[in-house]
Amino acid sequence: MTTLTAVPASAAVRRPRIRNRYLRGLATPRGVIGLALVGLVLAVGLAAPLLTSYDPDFQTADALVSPGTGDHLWGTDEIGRDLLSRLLYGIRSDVLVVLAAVPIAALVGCGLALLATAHRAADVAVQRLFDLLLSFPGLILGLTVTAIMGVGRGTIIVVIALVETPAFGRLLRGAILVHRDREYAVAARVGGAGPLRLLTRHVLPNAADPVVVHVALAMSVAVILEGAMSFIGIGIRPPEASLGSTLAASRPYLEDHPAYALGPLAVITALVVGLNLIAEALNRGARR
Amino acid sequence: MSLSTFATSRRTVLRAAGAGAVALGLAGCKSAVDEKRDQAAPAGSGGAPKRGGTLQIGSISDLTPALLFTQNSLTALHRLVFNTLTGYDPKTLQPQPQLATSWQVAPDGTSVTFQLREGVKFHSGRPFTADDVVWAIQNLKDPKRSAQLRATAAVVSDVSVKSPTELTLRLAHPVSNLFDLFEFMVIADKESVEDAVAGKRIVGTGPFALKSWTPGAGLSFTRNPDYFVPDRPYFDGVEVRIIPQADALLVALRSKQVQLAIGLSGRDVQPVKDDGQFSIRQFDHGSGAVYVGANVSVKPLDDKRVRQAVSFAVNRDRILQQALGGYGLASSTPWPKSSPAYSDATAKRYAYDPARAKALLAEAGAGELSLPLAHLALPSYTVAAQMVQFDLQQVGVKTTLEPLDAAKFQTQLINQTMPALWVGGHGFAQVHPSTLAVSAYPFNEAKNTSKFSDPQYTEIVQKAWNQADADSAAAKAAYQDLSEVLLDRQFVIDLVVLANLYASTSNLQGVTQNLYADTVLDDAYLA
Amino acid sequence: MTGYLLRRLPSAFGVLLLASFAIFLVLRAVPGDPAETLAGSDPSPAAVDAIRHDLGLDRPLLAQYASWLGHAVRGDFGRSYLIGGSVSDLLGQRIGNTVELTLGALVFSVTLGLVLGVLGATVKNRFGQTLLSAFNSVSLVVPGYVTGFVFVFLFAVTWQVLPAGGHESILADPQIGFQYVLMPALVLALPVSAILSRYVKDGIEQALSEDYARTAKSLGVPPRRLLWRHALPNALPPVLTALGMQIGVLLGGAVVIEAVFAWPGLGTLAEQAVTRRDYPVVQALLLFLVAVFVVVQLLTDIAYALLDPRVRLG
Amino acid sequence: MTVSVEKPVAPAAAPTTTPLLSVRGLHVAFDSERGPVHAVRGVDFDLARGETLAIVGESGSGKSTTALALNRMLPAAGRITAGSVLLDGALDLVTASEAELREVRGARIGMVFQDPMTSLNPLLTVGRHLDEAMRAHGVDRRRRTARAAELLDLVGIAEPAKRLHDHPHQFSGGMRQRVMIALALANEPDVLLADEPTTALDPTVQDQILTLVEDLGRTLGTATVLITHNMGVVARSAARVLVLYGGRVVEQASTAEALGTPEHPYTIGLLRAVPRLDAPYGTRLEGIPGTPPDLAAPPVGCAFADRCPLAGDRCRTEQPPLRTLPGGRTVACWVEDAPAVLTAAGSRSAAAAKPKAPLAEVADAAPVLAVSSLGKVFRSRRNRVVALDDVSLELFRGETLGVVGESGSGKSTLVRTLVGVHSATSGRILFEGRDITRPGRADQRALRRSVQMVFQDPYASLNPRLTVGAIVADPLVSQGIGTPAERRRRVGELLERVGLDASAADRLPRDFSGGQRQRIGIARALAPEPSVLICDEPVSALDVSVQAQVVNLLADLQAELGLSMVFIAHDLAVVRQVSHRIAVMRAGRVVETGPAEELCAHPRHPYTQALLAAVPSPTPVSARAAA
Repeated sequence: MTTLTAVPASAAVRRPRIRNRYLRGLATPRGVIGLALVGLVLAVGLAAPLLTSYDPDFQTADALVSPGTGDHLWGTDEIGRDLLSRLLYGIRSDVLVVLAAVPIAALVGCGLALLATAHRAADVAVQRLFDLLLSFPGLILGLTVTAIMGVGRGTIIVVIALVETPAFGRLLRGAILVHRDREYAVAARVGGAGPLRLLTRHVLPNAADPVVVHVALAMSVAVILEGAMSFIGIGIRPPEASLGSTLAASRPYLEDHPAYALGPLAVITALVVGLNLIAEALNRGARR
Repeated sequence: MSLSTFATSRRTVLRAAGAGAVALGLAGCKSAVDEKRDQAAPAGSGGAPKRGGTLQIGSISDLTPALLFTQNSLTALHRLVFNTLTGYDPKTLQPQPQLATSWQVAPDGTSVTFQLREGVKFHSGRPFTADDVVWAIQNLKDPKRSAQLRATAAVVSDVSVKSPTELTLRLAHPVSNLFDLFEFMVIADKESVEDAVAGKRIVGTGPFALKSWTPGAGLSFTRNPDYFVPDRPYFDGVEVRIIPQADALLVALRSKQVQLAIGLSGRDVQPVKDDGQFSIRQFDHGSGAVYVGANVSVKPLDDKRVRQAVSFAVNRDRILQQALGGYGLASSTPWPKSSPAYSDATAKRYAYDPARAKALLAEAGAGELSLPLAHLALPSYTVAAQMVQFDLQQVGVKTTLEPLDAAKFQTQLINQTMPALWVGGHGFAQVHPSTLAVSAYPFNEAKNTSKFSDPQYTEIVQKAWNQADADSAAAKAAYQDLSEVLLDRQFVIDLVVLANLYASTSNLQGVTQNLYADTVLDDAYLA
Repeated sequence: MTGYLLRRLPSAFGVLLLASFAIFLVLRAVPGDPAETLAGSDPSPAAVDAIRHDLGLDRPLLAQYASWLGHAVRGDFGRSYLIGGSVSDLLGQRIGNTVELTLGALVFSVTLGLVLGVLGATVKNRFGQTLLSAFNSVSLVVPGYVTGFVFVFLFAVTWQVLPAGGHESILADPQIGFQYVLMPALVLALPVSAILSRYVKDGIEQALSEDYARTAKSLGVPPRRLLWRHALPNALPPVLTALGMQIGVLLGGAVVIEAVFAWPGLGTLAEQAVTRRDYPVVQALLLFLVAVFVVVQLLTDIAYALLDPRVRLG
Repeated sequence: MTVSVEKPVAPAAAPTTTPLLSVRGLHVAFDSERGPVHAVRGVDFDLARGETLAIVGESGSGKSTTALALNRMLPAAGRITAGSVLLDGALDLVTASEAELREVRGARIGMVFQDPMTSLNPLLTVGRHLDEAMRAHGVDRRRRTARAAELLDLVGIAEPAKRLHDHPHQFSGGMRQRVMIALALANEPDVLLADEPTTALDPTVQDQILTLVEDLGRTLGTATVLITHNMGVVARSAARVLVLYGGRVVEQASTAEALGTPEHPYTIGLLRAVPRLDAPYGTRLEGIPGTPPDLAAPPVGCAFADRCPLAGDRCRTEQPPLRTLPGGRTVACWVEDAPAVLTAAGSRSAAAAKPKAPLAEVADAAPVLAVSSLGKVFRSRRNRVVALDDVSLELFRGETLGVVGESGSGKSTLVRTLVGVHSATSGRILFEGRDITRPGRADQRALRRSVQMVFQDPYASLNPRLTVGAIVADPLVSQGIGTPAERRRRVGELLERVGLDASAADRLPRDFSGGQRQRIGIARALAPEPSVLICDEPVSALDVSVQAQVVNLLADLQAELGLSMVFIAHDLAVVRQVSHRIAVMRAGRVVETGPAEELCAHPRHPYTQALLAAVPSPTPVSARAAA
């Protein structure tokens, strides 16, 4: 072994400051702007009771007050409820829906993907199930589920979960199939790794990237879907405020009371743009 | 193309130039916008009624042929295509001749004889005869037709046709709302009636013949040249465009794509209320009322004091202003002002009084309540339900809203499975008061959603219904009793009597509606 | 190619059959009874029973399914409970309208997507890039009903150059029909065009970074030709896949856009049929959507094969 | 022909013509996250008409970048920071407009790239490609059609008229490279830039392509710049060589001089690292220790200083200029008599090398691994591929069995079947007498412990998410060997054993170079103390200097640990270097087996003979003729 002196790992290869690749992706301008937008929305949603003294459901005789006049900072809606409160509390209800639905979709979708990659027969069944779910446009699915379950948060969560489950499932299934045949996975098998260890230690950590990226995208889809469902009258159960239902209710007053619509529109835009930026940042981080 | 159209389109193009319409390639082309306007505008101008032109109507709801013989949601069909035997004068509620030229009611109220108009033809060319009336009555008795006035039609026990223009109906017992039936019962061409309920062909005797129906898109009518009223109608044709979204309908009106919008609520018409180009007609003989129903089998709603407390707790005026844009009548009785049963005193019986409501609740021993409140998942009902919820909360009654779609709402209504409280709408208060109690489901004395039954109520309803002369003092006293019992029991808590709104361009003249809110265009024209 | 298609067909039919059963069962799980809906506001149990019997709803579930399927394979989807006419006729007409709208939107979204995508891949200055990405974000995010409202307000109410809503068949009168379809199709197309443009941009950038693009450049192929003849065709297959997925989005979006523009299409029909339990219509409608999905997937595969000789000649 | 760089004096030795291409002071930098990477740092050379110049260097030497910079074909992140490239002494391609460049590209300078699989547009037919090439330079349609077929014929494609309508995927790799050449020559350019034109090809095909390039160059009078890392290719095809290292020219000479009497320590080292079929059997390869410099932070002094056995202080602080030696060759080195000093050192290390254990010692034992009539068929929905057909082999204790074959010969399928990644369709595998064709649980466990594998791709075979320590320990964890502490210690030992620092355990694979990664892969394979090591093309992705290190490491490990080894490669010279016996595979079958030296010296099967003939030797042609 005389010719082989220990070779130091090339000193010139500088190590990046942030080790986790997702965090590294988020630390780019894109990621920071995305996080800031989403963070801001979340923060005002969480701080709602501090930012407004009105109960979002409290009604007064002063309907459709314009912003800045009277006691209401952002005006009131058609039955005299404070629009700022409804906006801030609306964020809460949207966030609740998104935070419930997306993880459910991710878990179920990934679970089905694991099942599909484990067994050929299961694969066929799962694939057909995904096909079936994907073949219904989200809103039609929404109408049908609402007919069964009635209007309410649970329904929206189920609809979003149904829409997003096949997306997660397909992504993970595809990624697992690719990574399972990569040379490092073969190496792990030769090294004696059983199916479980192969999956958890080697394949999944590498196959998870598209799923992680899609979490952010799915959240933005969820926000948009909540709005669309509210538009056709199958949104959050009244009187609770949600961004979508406020936006839908504002339609007759777009002209005379633009602030009514502007609030939820701005927040939805901020959320969706922010989440898309985060997804892009994560994607770039993962690809590196 | 006439000279004036050319001028219009040129003006449009000039206006549009800044809007980039030229870039869209529209300049100089045929314009869909102008086309509609041209059709609508008969040549010339002046004060007298003008012949010709096509009226563009926008309607929220479409035709449901299976429900042709009920009070249909498409109100712009029945009085265009069909006629009835008689039609009420909305102010006096006195029947006026239509297909029947005169009639005699037997003094005991158990039979009525009609003389029918001669020379009336269906759009198909077949002459209208007494047999058509016989058939129409039989048709309404058929449970499959689900006619709201089936109970009244069923009272007709026997029909004898004396000649093609004369017939006599015999009744099982006197009914005060007999002429409601004749206002309601459209005379359809019996030969094509199966086609009619299948939506293929609808034939009547009315001022306009239905040319085509495209489900979801619209209906097209042409003038009936043989209409029995001379020189009527004025319009050459009517186009009904189905626009299910209220704001889309309003935009269609504002862009003058339609001259008449049907089905808008008071909330919806706010943007054009003060615009001189448009006018809003309010028909206060009503299209029904918004009410809170109470399921008396749910404790503590079995105690009428609790129900009365609910009634006192709700601020009817605020609902009228905020949920209905101020169009309608805040009232604790179901009656519109035109009804013989209406009185100011009863209408104002339950003035907004939260303190009284609390007192009543305390008296009934009902502490903090928490009840479900169902409602139709339609925008105006949702708003009304939220307001009811808020008002109830102020007197310590917490409610959870349960929005239901139309089918589920109907199922629960019929099967008496409504929760403790619900917000809904009912009709049939605009005609004879007894019709309400026998034909409007929430009030039905035999079986209603509230699961309310009371021998006294049954007796009062029967007494009101069995009046031979609807205008007699005895009848009026019976209506008063009916109001009182309803106000006392409060299983149906009326909030607001709705006004029917027609939003139109201000040059549309002569549009009316009958008591079932069917559009009447016999005398309508565009000035 | 033909063999490939023949192999795909059984699984396509399988999905359809599975879907038909699932749809049938799920609908029966929905609370609410069409007979009661039809019974009007003063129904007697007799009336409800009569209607129920008339509609055949009192028969066992499986028998109902079997007879429905038996008729469906012959193209007879029954009669609408509410509208009365044959579901096939009704749907045929509505499908025509929605297809008109969707195709219009498809044309817009593909055109816009291509133009914006190519611009995105070729415009290199910072301002242009920012402008493009801002436009894309806004198109992607702002809900169709808001864009729709703004468009209607500007073009129909303020300037009165386009009709606010409604539908005239583009086949009957292309010039007028086009004006009706213009706004709804554009509104429907915007978010989809934003997505497509991203795929086009990425695809072109990817293709331009491939070795074969380098080869073409080394041969002196001018940049314009490099872009259109060499890079773009290679960028298209993923765009096509995305487009296939977006067809569903377009159909779904149509539900909302049709409402905004009073467009008598499937969306409004779906809403009405579901809320009023018009089973034959809902069943046929949902089955149609599955069929669209299956066909679009097949078409995507075929187009893929046409675009890519490796698949075609494999 | 003389190239003098320090003082750009008038070309004294070749005054008759201006050079076709004259490159002066070329600097190229790439933008990266870590700042600019100086890939080319002052390259000068001239190219005369009709001349073949080879640019040689290992990965990262800047040879491909130089080629791409000549007609400004650099990718977006790259830019020329200084220098000039004069075409015909007139047009400076560095400052030329895009329009001027387009006129040059394809018409004056044609290019052939390394990977024929990706360099052709998959959507265009071959005819369309040729058409595009000529269309770009204004050839009219009729002539284009006629000439396209001529060109295919010229590069030796049968039935050219018919094949014009075929798409690239319908051609084999070699055929595609012919198409590439046809494309490059379509407009009869004066210069052909061939960037590793044969690297991705099998030896026999490589041979054909090189012959084609030579012939065409001769007949068309095209000057060729041949970029390659393969000294053998240089020897057979180029008249003159430019050796690049760290983005700089370190030596420039005629092929005969550069390969016969190299002057620069790097050139010397490179040549010593190349395995040769004509070297005496059992000679040890000499690698160059260390790794190439990081060009994001280029060394101040000589780029090779860190790896140079002769480097002095001056080498590390000052860049050596190109010195012109007698005969016109130039070298950039401070050490004047490098060859002499190095020869002394080289002989010392050669003497230190242990001779390979003779085969006879081990042959009498029963085979560790025996394969009989092994068959493997892959079935997809559309077709059925026979990957292995009746393969029978034996591996004895302590022996290295080399398996050679070109792509598609089934050698990778063979090893993957041996380690149980694929299951055999037919036949039997015996390990220490036990049938493990369809192993049970216990057999599987034993097999995992005793048979380990080293993979080809040092980048793909290491899990990018795990630290090196976790990767090496993975088989131990999987097989439940040792406690965490023991495993940690063992990982340290293993890393040092393969020539890495124990501290490497905490880093991620991406921190390491290809050679270092391959060492990590070997450490992982050694972790469970296997008795059999299967190496699937372990060095084919590595540079020559690194390849020698890894080959030596494997040979040493084999000898010291008494491993039985299967060594797979497509390079016969490398296989001969490490193997006791060699099996030659072709199309799923073993066509010949035999003791390594004998098989190379006296091949029986025609395929083996062809394979041997195709291996380019790094000995200058003149020297070969003399030998």
